[in-house]
Amino acid sequence: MHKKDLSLLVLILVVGAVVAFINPRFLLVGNLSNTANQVGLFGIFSIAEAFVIIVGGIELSVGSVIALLGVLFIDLIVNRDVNWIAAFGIIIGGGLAIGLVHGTLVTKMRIQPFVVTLCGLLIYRGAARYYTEDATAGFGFGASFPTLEWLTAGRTNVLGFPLPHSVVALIIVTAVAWVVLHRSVFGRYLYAVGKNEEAARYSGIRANRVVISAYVVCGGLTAFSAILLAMYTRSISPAVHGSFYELYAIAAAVLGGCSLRGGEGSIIGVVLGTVLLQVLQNLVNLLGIPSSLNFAVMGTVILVGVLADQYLMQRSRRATMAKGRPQANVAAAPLERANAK
Amino acid sequence: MHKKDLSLLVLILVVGAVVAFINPRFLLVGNLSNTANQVGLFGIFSIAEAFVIIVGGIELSVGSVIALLGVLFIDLIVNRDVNWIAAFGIIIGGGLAIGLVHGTLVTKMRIQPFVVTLCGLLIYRGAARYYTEDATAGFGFGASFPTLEWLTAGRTNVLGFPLPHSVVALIIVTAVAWVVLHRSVFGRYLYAVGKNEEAARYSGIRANRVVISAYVVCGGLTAFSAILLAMYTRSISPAVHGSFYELYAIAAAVLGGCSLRGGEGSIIGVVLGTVLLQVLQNLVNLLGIPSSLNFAVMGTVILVGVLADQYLMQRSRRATMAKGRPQANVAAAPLERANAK
Amino acid sequence: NAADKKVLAFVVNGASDFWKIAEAGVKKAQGELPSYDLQFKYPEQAAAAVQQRVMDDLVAAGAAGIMVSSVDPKNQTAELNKIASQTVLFTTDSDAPQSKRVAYIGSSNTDLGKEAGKLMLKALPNGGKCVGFVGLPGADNARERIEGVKETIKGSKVELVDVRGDEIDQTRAKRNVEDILAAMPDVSCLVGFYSYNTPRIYEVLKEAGKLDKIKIIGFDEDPITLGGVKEGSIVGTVVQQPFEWGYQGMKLMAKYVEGDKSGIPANGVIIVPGKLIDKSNVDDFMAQMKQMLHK
Amino acid sequence: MPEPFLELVDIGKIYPGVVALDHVDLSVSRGEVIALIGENGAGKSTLMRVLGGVAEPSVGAIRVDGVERRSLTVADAIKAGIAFVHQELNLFDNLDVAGNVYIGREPVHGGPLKLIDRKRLYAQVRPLLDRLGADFGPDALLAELSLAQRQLVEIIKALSLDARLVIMDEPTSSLTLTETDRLMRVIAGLKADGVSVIFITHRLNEVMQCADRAVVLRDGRMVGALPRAELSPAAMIRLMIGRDLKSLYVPPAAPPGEAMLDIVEAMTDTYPNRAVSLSVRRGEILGLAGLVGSGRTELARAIFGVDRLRGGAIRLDAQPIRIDTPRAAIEHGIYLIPEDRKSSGLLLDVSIAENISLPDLASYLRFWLVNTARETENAQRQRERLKIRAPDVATSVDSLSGGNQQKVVLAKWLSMRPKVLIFDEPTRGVDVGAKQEIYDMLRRLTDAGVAILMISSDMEEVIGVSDRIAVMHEGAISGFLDRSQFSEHNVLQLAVGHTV
Ligand SMILES: Nc1ncnc2c1ncn2[C@@H]1O[C@H](COP(=O)(O)OP(=O)(O)OP(=O)(O)O)[C@@H](O)[C@H]1O
Ligand SMILES: Nc1ncnc2c1ncn2[C@@H]1O[C@H](COP(=O)(O)OP(=O)(O)OP(=O)(O)O)[C@@H](O)[C@H]1O
Ligand SMILES: [Mg+2]
Ligand SMILES: [Mg+2]
Repeated sequence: MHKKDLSLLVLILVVGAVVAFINPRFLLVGNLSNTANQVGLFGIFSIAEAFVIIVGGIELSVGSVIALLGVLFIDLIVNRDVNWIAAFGIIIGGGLAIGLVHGTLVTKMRIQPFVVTLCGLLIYRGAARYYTEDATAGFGFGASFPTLEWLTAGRTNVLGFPLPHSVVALIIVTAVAWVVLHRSVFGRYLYAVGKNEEAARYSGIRANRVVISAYVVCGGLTAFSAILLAMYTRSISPAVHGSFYELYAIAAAVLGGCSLRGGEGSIIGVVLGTVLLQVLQNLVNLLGIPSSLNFAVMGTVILVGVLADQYLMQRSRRATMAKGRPQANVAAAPLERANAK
Repeated sequence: MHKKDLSLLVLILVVGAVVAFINPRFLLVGNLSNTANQVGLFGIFSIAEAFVIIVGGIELSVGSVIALLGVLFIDLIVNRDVNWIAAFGIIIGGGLAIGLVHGTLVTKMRIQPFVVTLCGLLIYRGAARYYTEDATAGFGFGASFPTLEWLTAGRTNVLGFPLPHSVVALIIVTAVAWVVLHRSVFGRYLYAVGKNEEAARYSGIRANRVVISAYVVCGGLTAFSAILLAMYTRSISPAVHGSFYELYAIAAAVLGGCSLRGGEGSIIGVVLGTVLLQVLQNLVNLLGIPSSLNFAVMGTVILVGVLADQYLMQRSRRATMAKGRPQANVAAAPLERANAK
Repeated sequence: NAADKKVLAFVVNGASDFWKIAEAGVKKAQGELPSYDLQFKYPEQAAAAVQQRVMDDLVAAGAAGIMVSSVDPKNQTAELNKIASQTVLFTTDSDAPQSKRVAYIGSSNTDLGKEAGKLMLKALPNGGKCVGFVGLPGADNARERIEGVKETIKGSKVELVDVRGDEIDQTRAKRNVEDILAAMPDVSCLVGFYSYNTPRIYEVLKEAGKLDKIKIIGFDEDPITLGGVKEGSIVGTVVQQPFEWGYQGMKLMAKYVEGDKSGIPANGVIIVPGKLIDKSNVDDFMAQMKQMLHK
Repeated sequence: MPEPFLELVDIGKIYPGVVALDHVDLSVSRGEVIALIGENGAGKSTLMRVLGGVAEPSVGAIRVDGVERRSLTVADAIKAGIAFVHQELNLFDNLDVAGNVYIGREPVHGGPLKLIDRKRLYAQVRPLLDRLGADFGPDALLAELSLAQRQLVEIIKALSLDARLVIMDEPTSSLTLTETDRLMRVIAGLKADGVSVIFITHRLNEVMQCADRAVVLRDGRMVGALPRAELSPAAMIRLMIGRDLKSLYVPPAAPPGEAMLDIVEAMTDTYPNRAVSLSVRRGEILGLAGLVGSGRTELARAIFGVDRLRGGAIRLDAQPIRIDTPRAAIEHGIYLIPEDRKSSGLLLDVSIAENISLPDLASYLRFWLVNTARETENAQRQRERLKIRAPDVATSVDSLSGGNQQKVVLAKWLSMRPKVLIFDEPTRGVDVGAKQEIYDMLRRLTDAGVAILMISSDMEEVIGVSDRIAVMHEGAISGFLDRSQFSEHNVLQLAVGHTV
């Protein structure tokens, strides 16, 4: 797993080096800061998605949830004069509730996660559009919530680098998620349920609860990123805002080593996957590639990267195999002795 | 499995009856024929998707392939004066080739199907847009290919019902796919590999070949439906044509009883899944529901249907369990005799 | 009883605020046409097939007239004719001149582009590099606007070096502006071709502190665009009058359905000209808008 | 002795960190029945996997009918007439029995579509089912069969091949005496037809019954072969583990106490109108015997909260308790060691240490986080105690031999403090030496006051280890036996529903 993260990092560095070579402006502080900001925004809901994927599910409604909650957030503070801290709480609460519903339908009603969240995708998008009557929700000209804006969309100068606060948020989320997934009991349970739910149940794990928690965590984090995204665009057309973001999230998670069969994946990998996707977006604009080729470039680089990784892995495996023989004999020796007694 | 198809059929009939009750124009021949036409168009690539899902994979590039091949098809016969039969052959060949590439990457290079076909989604869409420079490809006014048009987009009067030829195509595809999947050796292997690839390999099945074939079949069928769709819309904006269709396809397959874990699903179920999705679309328009709620209505009906099905299934299982008593004893009887000797 | 009323439908090409204004026009017309049921339809996707479906279903449901902003007028002709043969068909926003539609009511995107080109020339007397931003670069309205701009600035020292698309994803729209600032330090004007592009340009420049260095030219009447114009940081914006399309169009259609064809000119084309909004008339326009949307 | 038709020459197989096979030679003659025995992890399955074309040998050659090859593929092996019953079942849940038996070799109608000839398919499977006395038809869905029934399907699949050599890797590990007897007769029949059989088992009496020759592996090497004349359990054990074993039964230190776990009129899904009542006393091992499908596993699952009880009650220490999830059972101190380790016992691609700690993670906490050092340490202890053969406890369990995997399942629970332990086929696939260790451990547990319910299909084990035996027949208890009444005959009588 660690190895997989490393090869992703190498891919990112190679792509970055190539772009910097062709257009050195890639390395400008401003550009890096902008790209980092995007990574922050997209990374959080990619991590959210990873929780669900690790536990063997899938969450397709990410984009629609981002649209619905984003619209509601803006509506709350712009039109209903709700204090922004309260609005923040309400939106996160909404995200958690959505996760709870999804998790419950998946576990208690035994509906396939794909179906549950596909319906979510359809329903929340419709709700967002209906709620605003398809109109754009936005802050309007000159509307200003200085603290909120500074907190969510501001940047702080760190050693000359304007560090976007979305990145700070991502770092915190990543750190917590890393500890939870890779060091805590709950994380162990997530992986166990994702790998073999029946065996997990036999080991006394409340598998349903674990699955529901994963969806709840996902919902909460998605809500958080919905707020950040709303504050970034400052205006939301409910029909299109966030659409396809679930694909970004799943792609980042899968690039980061998650398997859609569950039970696999690392948080670092997911973050690196997000970074790769965003660097690729940046590349298209910086190299002046026609925007119609944006997606094609992304697809090609990912495919080539994955292929190269696979190729190198297979080669190195063969190499260690060849070398492994004498070692194996040595390693086996103590065992052999132990049994011969 | 049979039972599942049945409950889907019931759901469709219930929805249809409700719509017809509220707006009797639903039952007009013209409307039914239009809806049937949509079912024909969407059903074919949903069946294509089902092949891949049954073998344990997933195909996300359906929509992009439909855009790319559709653009190429129109370009071939409109701008390059290729005979339409030749163009037909070329496009189907292209679809098969795409399937072959996907299958090979999945099996030989061992890349997750999700990654392969996600890259496909991005690349083919980009290629279609680049090829046309983002311009709409279309037949233009007055361009006319009477035979081709009649064959692909025409309707034949059958007992007073204008039967769209897309439906005829779907019926043929369904019949062949049903025989292949449910009665032939190849179908057996698809289910076996989808359920337990390792065991299939131990049984001497060339699992890689089976998986590749599934992708090839999927590619070919998708190409076919790309042609039908191109002839239906007669114009293709490469940036949006067919987008999200993979979700429709997967949704139809999943509604029809396919499991994304592979090894399950019936062709009849997939077709019924498509019918349900299209009736729902029709419903929104006929009942004058705000179009912003279109998706929401679809999502809600699917969710309610699946929930009801699940609920009834659980109830009936409990009921048969109770009835099962005497049966179980009878079944055990020969054992008793055998052992008593 | 709503079911007995004749249905007139306005079918747009996708959801946007722009159509909200047209919807306001339709609502105003509804007030004056009590014997009709005026419906406003957003297809769930901006795709020809989806729109076609919506119209087929409307015909099936017995609509007496349909006014449509066709997603792809050039190639939808046959389908539009099919609709026209079953009900009264008007086009709006972008015309399908070869179809059997009764009338077109709307503006000419090429003309709008030309207006914007004039703004650019005025803003950059010494010439300069411009970059445009748009949702779908391939869509007809985008192409025509871009063409109009290019036609006007041809031969001058102002050039439009690139137009970046964003698939109507606002996050990417904003991102594109950020990236262009990074990639082209010498850019001197930015053009927002779709209504939401201009506000994103404005925000990025404001955050980067470059509002006074780089000129912004916009289309349409997003509140932030208008605010920017008022503030003086946006040179100007070219607006259409969708309210009139909806209002006049529906009334014309009702008349036509009743048999009164006097409102339709011989070639069937009714152009509602666009308006150029700059600092001088922005206040009036804003007041007008407010009035329209609140009726 | 007939001429050899198949020879393995100097076969070696190396996995990272493990020498699974070390220069093994084996020749198989026509009509010969070879028993392959050895401790867990000795390399028996690996050797057979080489022969079946599933694993590629690192060195050596395979000679079939005089043609020498470096390795075989599955297709080669099938073509050479080698049929394989794998140790871990390899069946398809989504097909029926006939589909499973003939997978890859379906009888077809002619024609390009190769349609399956279903009539012929079922007709071909039926006699095979009868031959082994299976109680299910060819159209039964595999998903509805119990583990033992699946094992029969796996055997039938191999028999259907008309093979020249049938390899059976622990085919009897979850069969009861009756099925085993039938299998022995089938093997005799194969032998008479000139078919060779290689038979892996840890039940030495089966070797005595059918083998012409016993080949013993130890640590990947062949340490000896016993011709039929020299076969005796003692001789085999000596070769396998290099020492003698004492007798199985160890009497309890003190007479059993009062009832600890009471099952009162429990009813399960398959036999909803039959009720089970039994009680397990503190400090005793209650053996639970019965035929395949008699409902023992279902009872265990219901007690443990995996399935719902359809009726009846459970009492622990005379207190009625409600168990609706395994979690609840565990909190009451009732543990279940399931029979199907692959699906319910293990996380296959996870390390030994993480598997062992899974049910008891809470006790490895330090500052809310899992203390991996303690985890490794405890796993290490368990590994030594149960002699789990693996390079280290970070090894993932899917690279372990079947018996060693079973030991990991046991280790999961033995490091906790149970009140009642339910073992479902605890020594399935475990070698004789390690079995002894496990039995000693069971006794130590009961002496410490634990009550043990031991479900077992191994007659020797039931009779040799239990303090008392309950026998199930079609979902109900058909009788109890005290030690004085223990005999194969009595157990069998009760198992088929007669009285003693
Ligand atoms: N895929 C693998 N990767 C690594 N090591 C393996 C693998 N398969 C088997 N081994 C090792 O090879 C050795 C021999 O295993 P094998 O399965 O042949 O034992 P066995 O004699 O069949 O034991 P049992 O009686 O427990 O089934 C064991 O130490 C095992 O850990
Ligand atoms: N997963 C399952 N689904 C449906 N039926 C099952 C399942 N598992 C077992 N059965 C059925 O339940 C009955 C009781 O099986 P159970 O496994 O409890 O018996 P057992 O006494 O443990 O025998 P063994 O494990 O040796 O087969 C059998 O007839 C079997 O067919
Ligand atoms: Mg083995
Ligand atoms: Mg059992």
